[in-house]
Amino acid sequence: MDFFIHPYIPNALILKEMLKEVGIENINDLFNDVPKVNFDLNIPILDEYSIYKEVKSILSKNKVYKKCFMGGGPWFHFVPSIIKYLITRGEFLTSYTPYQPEVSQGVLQALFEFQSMICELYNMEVANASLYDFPTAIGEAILLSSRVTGRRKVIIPSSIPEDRKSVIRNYAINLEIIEVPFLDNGCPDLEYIKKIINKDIAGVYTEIPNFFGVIDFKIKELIEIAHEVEALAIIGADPLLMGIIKPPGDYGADIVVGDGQPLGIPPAMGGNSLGIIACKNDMRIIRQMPGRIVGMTKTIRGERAFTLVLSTREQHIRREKATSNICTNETLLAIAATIYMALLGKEGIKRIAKRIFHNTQYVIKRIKEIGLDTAFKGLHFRDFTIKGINIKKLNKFLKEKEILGGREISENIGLFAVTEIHKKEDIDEFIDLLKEFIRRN
Amino acid sequence: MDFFIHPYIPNALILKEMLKEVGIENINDLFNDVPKVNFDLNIPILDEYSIYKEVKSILSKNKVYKKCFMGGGPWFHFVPSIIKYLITRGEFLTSYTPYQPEVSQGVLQALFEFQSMICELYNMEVANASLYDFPTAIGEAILLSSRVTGRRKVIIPSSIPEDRKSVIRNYAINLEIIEVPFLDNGCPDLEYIKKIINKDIAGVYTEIPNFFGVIDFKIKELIEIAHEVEALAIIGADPLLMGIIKPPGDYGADIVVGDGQPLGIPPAMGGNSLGIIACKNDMRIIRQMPGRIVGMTKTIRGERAFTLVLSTREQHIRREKATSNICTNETLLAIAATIYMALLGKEGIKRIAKRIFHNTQYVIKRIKEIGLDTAFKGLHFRDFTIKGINIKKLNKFLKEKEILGGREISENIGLFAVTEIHKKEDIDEFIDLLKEFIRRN
Amino acid sequence: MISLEPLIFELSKKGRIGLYIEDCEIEEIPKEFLREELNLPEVSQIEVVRHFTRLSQMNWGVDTGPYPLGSCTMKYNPRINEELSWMDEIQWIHPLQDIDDIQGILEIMYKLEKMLSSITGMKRFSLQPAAGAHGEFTGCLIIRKYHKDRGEDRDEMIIPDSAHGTNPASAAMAGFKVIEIPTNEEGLVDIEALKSTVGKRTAGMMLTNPNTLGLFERNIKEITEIVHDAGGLMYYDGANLQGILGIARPGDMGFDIVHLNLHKTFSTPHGGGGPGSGPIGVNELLEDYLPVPVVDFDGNKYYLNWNLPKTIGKVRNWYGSIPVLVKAYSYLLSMGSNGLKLSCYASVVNTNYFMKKVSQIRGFTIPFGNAYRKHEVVISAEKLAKETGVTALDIAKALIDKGLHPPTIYFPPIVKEALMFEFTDTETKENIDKYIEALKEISDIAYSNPEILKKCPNKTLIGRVDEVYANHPKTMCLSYKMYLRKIKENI
Amino acid sequence: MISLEPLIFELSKKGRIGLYIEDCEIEEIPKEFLREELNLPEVSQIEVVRHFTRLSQMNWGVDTGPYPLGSCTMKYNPRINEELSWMDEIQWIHPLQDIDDIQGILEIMYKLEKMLSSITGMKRFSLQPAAGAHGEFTGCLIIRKYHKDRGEDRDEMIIPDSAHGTNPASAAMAGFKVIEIPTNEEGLVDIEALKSTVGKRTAGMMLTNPNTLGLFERNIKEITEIVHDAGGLMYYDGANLQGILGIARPGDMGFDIVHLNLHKTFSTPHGGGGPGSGPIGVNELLEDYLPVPVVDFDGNKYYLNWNLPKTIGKVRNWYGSIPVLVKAYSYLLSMGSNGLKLSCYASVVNTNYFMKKVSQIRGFTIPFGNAYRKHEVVISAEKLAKETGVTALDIAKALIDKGLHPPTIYFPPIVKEALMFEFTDTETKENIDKYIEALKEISDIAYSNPEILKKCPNKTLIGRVDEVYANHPKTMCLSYKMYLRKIKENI
Ligand SMILES: Cc1ncc(COP(=O)(O)O)c(C=O)c1O
Ligand SMILES: Cc1ncc(COP(=O)(O)O)c(C=O)c1O
Repeated sequence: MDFFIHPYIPNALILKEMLKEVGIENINDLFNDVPKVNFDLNIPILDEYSIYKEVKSILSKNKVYKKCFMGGGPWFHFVPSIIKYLITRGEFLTSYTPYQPEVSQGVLQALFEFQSMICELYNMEVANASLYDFPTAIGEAILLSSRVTGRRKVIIPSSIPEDRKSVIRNYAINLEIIEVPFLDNGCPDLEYIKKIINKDIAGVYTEIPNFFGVIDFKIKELIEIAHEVEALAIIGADPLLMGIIKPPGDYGADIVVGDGQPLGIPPAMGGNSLGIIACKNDMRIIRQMPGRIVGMTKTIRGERAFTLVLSTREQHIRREKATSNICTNETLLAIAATIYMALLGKEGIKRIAKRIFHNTQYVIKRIKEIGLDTAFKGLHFRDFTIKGINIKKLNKFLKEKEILGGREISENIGLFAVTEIHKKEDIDEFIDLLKEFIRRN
Repeated sequence: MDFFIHPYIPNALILKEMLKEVGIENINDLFNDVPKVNFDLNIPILDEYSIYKEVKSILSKNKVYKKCFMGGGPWFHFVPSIIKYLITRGEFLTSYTPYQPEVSQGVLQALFEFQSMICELYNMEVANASLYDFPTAIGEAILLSSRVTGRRKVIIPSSIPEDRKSVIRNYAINLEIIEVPFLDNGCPDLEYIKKIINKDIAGVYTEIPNFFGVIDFKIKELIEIAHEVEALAIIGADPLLMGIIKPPGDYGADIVVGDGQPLGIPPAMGGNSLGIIACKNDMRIIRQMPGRIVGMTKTIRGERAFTLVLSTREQHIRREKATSNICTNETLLAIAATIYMALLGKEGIKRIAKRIFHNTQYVIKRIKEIGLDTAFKGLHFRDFTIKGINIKKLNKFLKEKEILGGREISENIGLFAVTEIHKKEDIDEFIDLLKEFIRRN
Repeated sequence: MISLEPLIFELSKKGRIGLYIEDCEIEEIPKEFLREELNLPEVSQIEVVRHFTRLSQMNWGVDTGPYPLGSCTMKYNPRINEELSWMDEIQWIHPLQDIDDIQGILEIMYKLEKMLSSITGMKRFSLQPAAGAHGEFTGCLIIRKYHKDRGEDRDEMIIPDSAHGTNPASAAMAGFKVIEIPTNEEGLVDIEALKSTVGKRTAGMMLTNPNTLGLFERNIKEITEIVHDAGGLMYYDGANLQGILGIARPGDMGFDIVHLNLHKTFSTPHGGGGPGSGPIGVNELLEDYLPVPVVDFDGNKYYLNWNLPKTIGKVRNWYGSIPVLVKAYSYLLSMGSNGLKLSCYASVVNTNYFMKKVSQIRGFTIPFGNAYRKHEVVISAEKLAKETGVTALDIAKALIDKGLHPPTIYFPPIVKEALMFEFTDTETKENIDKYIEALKEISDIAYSNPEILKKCPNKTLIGRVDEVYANHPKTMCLSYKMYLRKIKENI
Repeated sequence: MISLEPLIFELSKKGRIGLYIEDCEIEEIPKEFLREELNLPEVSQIEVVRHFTRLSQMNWGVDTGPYPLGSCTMKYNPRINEELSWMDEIQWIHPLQDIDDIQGILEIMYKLEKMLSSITGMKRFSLQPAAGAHGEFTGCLIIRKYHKDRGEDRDEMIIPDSAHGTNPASAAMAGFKVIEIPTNEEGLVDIEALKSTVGKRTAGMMLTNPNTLGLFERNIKEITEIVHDAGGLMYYDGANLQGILGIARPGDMGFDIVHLNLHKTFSTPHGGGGPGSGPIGVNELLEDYLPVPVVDFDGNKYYLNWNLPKTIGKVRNWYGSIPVLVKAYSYLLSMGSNGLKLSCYASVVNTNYFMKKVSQIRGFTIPFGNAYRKHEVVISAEKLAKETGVTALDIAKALIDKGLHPPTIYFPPIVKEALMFEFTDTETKENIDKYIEALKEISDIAYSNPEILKKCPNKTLIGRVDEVYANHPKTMCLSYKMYLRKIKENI
């Protein structure tokens, strides 16, 4: 093969010259130990403009909805413009995991701030630098509870969707998972838990809001039930909900997990994910935490500095005994979330949460006005169900109006959501369309 | 008025506190000297998401053509993705004119490189850091020739479009402009110039390629004619054409001006402009150059450094006697052009120019094949005319096919262009459409 | 010489390229015209990225810290505005597209014009000029044509001695004789001098208000009357609009022409020196003189109106710095009427807070009295210079060593050892306090150990630049070509 | 402690915000559940921008200089790929949109899968895993289910002692017992040891080839036969694919499962530690075990196929790191078949050029002989450490002082004082030469003046980090909350 000039390969035309210094004439000598098999990759080479045109033209077959009422996540929250600009600065974007702290303070400090903000949101004292996504974070939390307690059974709500359960089952492949039935508000039946719980249980997991959008105000009781048998209480808590309700840390939760996508991260077909995990200040738990953790320290010159800590938990040191296999995580999206939380701050997170909550109450009120209802009782946040209409048909109808409808929970129950980006007019339009749909059907 | 929390105004809620330190209670005391008139600005305040939606929805009324054959500039050249990323880095984007060299080496060095690359392209020794756009650069060059020679008449080609002439007339408001008729290739009639030229002439201006896309191979003769009466020869030269033909500097041009837009800058409805001006190494001319110029120097510690030089020419020092009034110029777009030229380099500029030239020859060949012709004779680069069909109608027809047609020069002559982004198929499609149009009309 | 980052030319290696472009053969060009040599750098894409990333890091911007350049209104530049301006629907539009194809941008131009009119109290705007100075030039051309059309031969432009250099330069380019009038001891236009200056030859007067001292010309009504009575027109240099934004309007003060700097008052980024945008607004009198085209609305569609009977023609190609206009429009929506007023308040409070504190520092004085400033203030270090030898330039460089970008220095020319501070509305009190603290420390050092300030900056990547070397004909080096030649010639 | 850039918490001031959001009232939440305290920083937008701009400047990236981390394939990350991945048609798509609404991204996923298949010689890929380790875990789950479905009880996973830590960790998470086998003196899998290890309990073997020493396992065919004959499956850790990219394929070598790191071999940026993407490919045997859904094409439309009878289910939400996939697809188009091969050649030449030069420097040795390496090479500084006391860590920090990012150190664990260099195809010879020069100088200093290397780095913004302080339970500080508490408690 000829070496040809290529913009990404600076040495392309001097490889021969370099080979000479190695003492080789023919480049194939470097591959003498590799078995020869003929194959043709059959990949064309395009110039940048052609790539741009090609990919753009393929992607133009994707439809970007102007309005979205899809529930269950990922959600269409507003993403401030500054986030993309900052996280795509080359110094962040093109860096590796910060193994050399002296030249990686930027990522390290940002991650420390991420951990710190997550801790503030949930009122916990420790958080890691991210996990892959929400379901894997639940999986890791369950494994963590098992390692801490030395037990092999966990309780989870049966209400969470099958997708999420499938991931959890894979992570907890060596554990036994017990599903708790739910009440008419979609929240786990505490009486049931009380009945089955015992000292074999490593952890009890639940979510606020639950999958149907209902805020579970019994978190405190659940945590107490878990603690009675010295099981760990694991709470999956929406980060934005934390702007209006008391955080799990206030009630003594041991581990909190979360979906970081609402924190300034576009949905990207579910492909931008950010798993959050936090725990209380308990060395038994901290030592078993999965993933990277950044700590504040000092240099030998006395400056404040940040570095990866507790790496003896991790795969590169502990190998098969590591607390997790995770290596590459979701750092850049964690930085995005950090910037988002910095932009909003105390007041902004509260305002966003209030706006979402307000919109949710409004849409539910309107739904009831037109004779429909949610499938579950209770106060909702962002997500809500509508029952009693054919969801597939409704979605089709909405699609004609350029609106992305809800997630089918069953034939006649759909999961919807409103966020801070919905204006009153948007909700009113949605209700009007619902009315029209009912009239027609 | 109440002070309210606003993301761009950090002190909004502590203004009162600061006022106290000034010794004032009521903020209006600071405006006692300002006559009070009541008015209502009537501008709404929107959150970022609403701004985004609003502006996007307005802009969606603009049509982005997939294919463009419009001639006369601005042109649709390919803009490498990296350019936008680099020039929108905050350190470049949000900086002011580099008055403090110690903290502005980035912009200064980039501009020095811009000047240097422009000099290489044209084979000149001095270039400034940019002017507003091509017509104003011609205007400034003409004024410059008058200052250097002390004369008040200039010769320009009558072929350049009225728009451009209007700007030139405004810049040369105190000079007399003589227009030279053109030959069948659209280039100025040198015999005519010879007849009228005399020692009252400050400068002779011409362009390669000319407005109709024809490469003028008589530049050398024109320069000689100008020099015979000690007038300055001013050449408007397309920067990309310089990849294939000898530059004006090789023939002794005194001043070169150019349109920098083809150097990696999107057209933006004509709103991204970059005026280029360069001159030979002649202190008489250099001292009269308009605009900012960056020079290489050293620091008192001996490091290499860059700084604005020759500022005694400029308005902030020389005031009404300045060589120009220009202050803010087009620095960021000059940096874009610098990055573009760096990416392409010697080989790339040649390849791009060859590709454009090749496409131009191909499209003209095909045009002739289908029985049409250019309105002007000669070798074309990028721009070319088509004569003998109704351009308005043709454009309408092309528009239906999502193609942006040509510029109307007269009812039956249009100015078109092809660049490196046109593939053979695009040109063939264009020709097929021309054929279809002719058949139908 | 030590080099922090080599010139991109110095990174060049034969056989490298930064973009993939397929080669092709051409034959038609006669050999004697064919280009051979072309000394552009040959580098890979990664080298281009690293080079310019590095250069950017060697540069100060609003994004990196406070930037209190007086007369420049260096506000924060919100990214949302930038993002919108980079949309394909802006960047990949051709000016000659059908009116139907560009309704979006025309709508923005139209609405922006309306907003600028309401902010300034002017009748109509042209968005064409490329920057403030270009707006001035355009304004001067209008003044010239206006008088000419009326058969009057007026060739004098009156400009205060405190004016920005572009004012006289623009007037001169438009063919006017510049008549400078002095500033009185209050820092304002000397009315008596003005009265004795105006006359039959007076074409107009160019004024910025608040003026370059940050002082509002409180006699503005009288000034405009004097000039108008003499048959002249009043030109408003809008670079200082920040000081009265949302509070008062040049139109109401009697100005006939106004230019605005969108890259100052309206927060569009300055880009290291441009692109800017200098829209120019006029009252009824001059409406028909504006450059063509302007954007109009026929009740149904927006269109480009070329039909201004008295137009001066064009001052640049096409229609204006389009992306800059989009940014300004987006900015205005993010502020709203109340936000703009708040912005004015914040910048004025910041200035007066700073002035109050600085006036207490030894060696610094506030020339022209302690009247409240608007958006900016000029400090004089004349006393310090006299007593310690430490100049405004030294102070600037010492500030750099404290991690602070210096103010504008030696402007306006009527103030000796001028330090012109403008913090804008987007600066934090904490940063303003840092300047106060820094100036105190510099003053202390000046009075105890002045020599060390002469060598500043020391903490920057490079030391103080040798301006004499830079400008001396023998050592002056304006391009890489010149550099190579000078090396060859052993200079 | 001195702080280079305060924590964003420390910049907070009551009454500031970074985004404009209108407030509203809510009432429904019972008071006892209502949130009061929330200690998030209150800062303006400009402060957020400056803070993170500053932090970014305190960070090394491929964009700022060479980054020769072995095992990481830190290539240049072209911006065109990034730009495409940020299009609205990618970022603002919901996973539950109709199939008709997402034909674009499904087409890219489908075509990318085809390319990855042709590059690796595997039958099918799942694009779901979030990173390399996640791919390994997925692969292990498949191996586990495969054996289980066949009614076999196999719980041992064989892994060389030179393997990356994620290999044993992933196997363990999937419930396997890890059996480590030694590396022979050639740096390759010890075949005899392997033979005596395999058996009825063998579920499979995880291998990377070229291995972590950069050496190609030339007995790969024999190895796969041994494992297959014992009833086990072969897992290929694709982190090192760069070394044979376009030259040889794991599928052809007999591997049953492969994961790739798109954020390594396929140039998608690493983002300071992710997001990555670890697609996993399998041969015919295991096709039906892949996570669901996979993307299929019915001749007319692309669709999500959930119907894999033996699927292990899901390993994460939704379908994969979508934007990363777009970047990899775009990258592949920019390289083409020949470009990929050229990329392999360049990285291998770079490595061997470097190895040759380094082998001549005192104190450094190339463990496991001088056989040509592929894309990376592990240098041992054991001799230097013994003779001078200067360790791999010291060398790393000394390199930083020369403006060079260190290689991976102390990996693989089988090499003492390991320095693992991988320059990748996108690095310039000039930069490789800088490393050679730097290592020479460091060696010289080590033998003359070793103590000064113990204090490196000195030219960085901060000095050498105190790792003991960082990890000691008393001083460990993992969040701002913990920091405040420790301050209060006077720790
Ligand atoms: C008072 C004043 N007028 C005019 C100008 C010129 O504006 P521009 O730089 O946009 O040409 C400036 C810019 O510094 C200025 O401060
Ligand atoms: C050989 C090897 N295998 C696996 C991995 C894990 O990949 P990831 O970080 O994407 O999870 C790595 C990453 O460093 C590696 O080098």
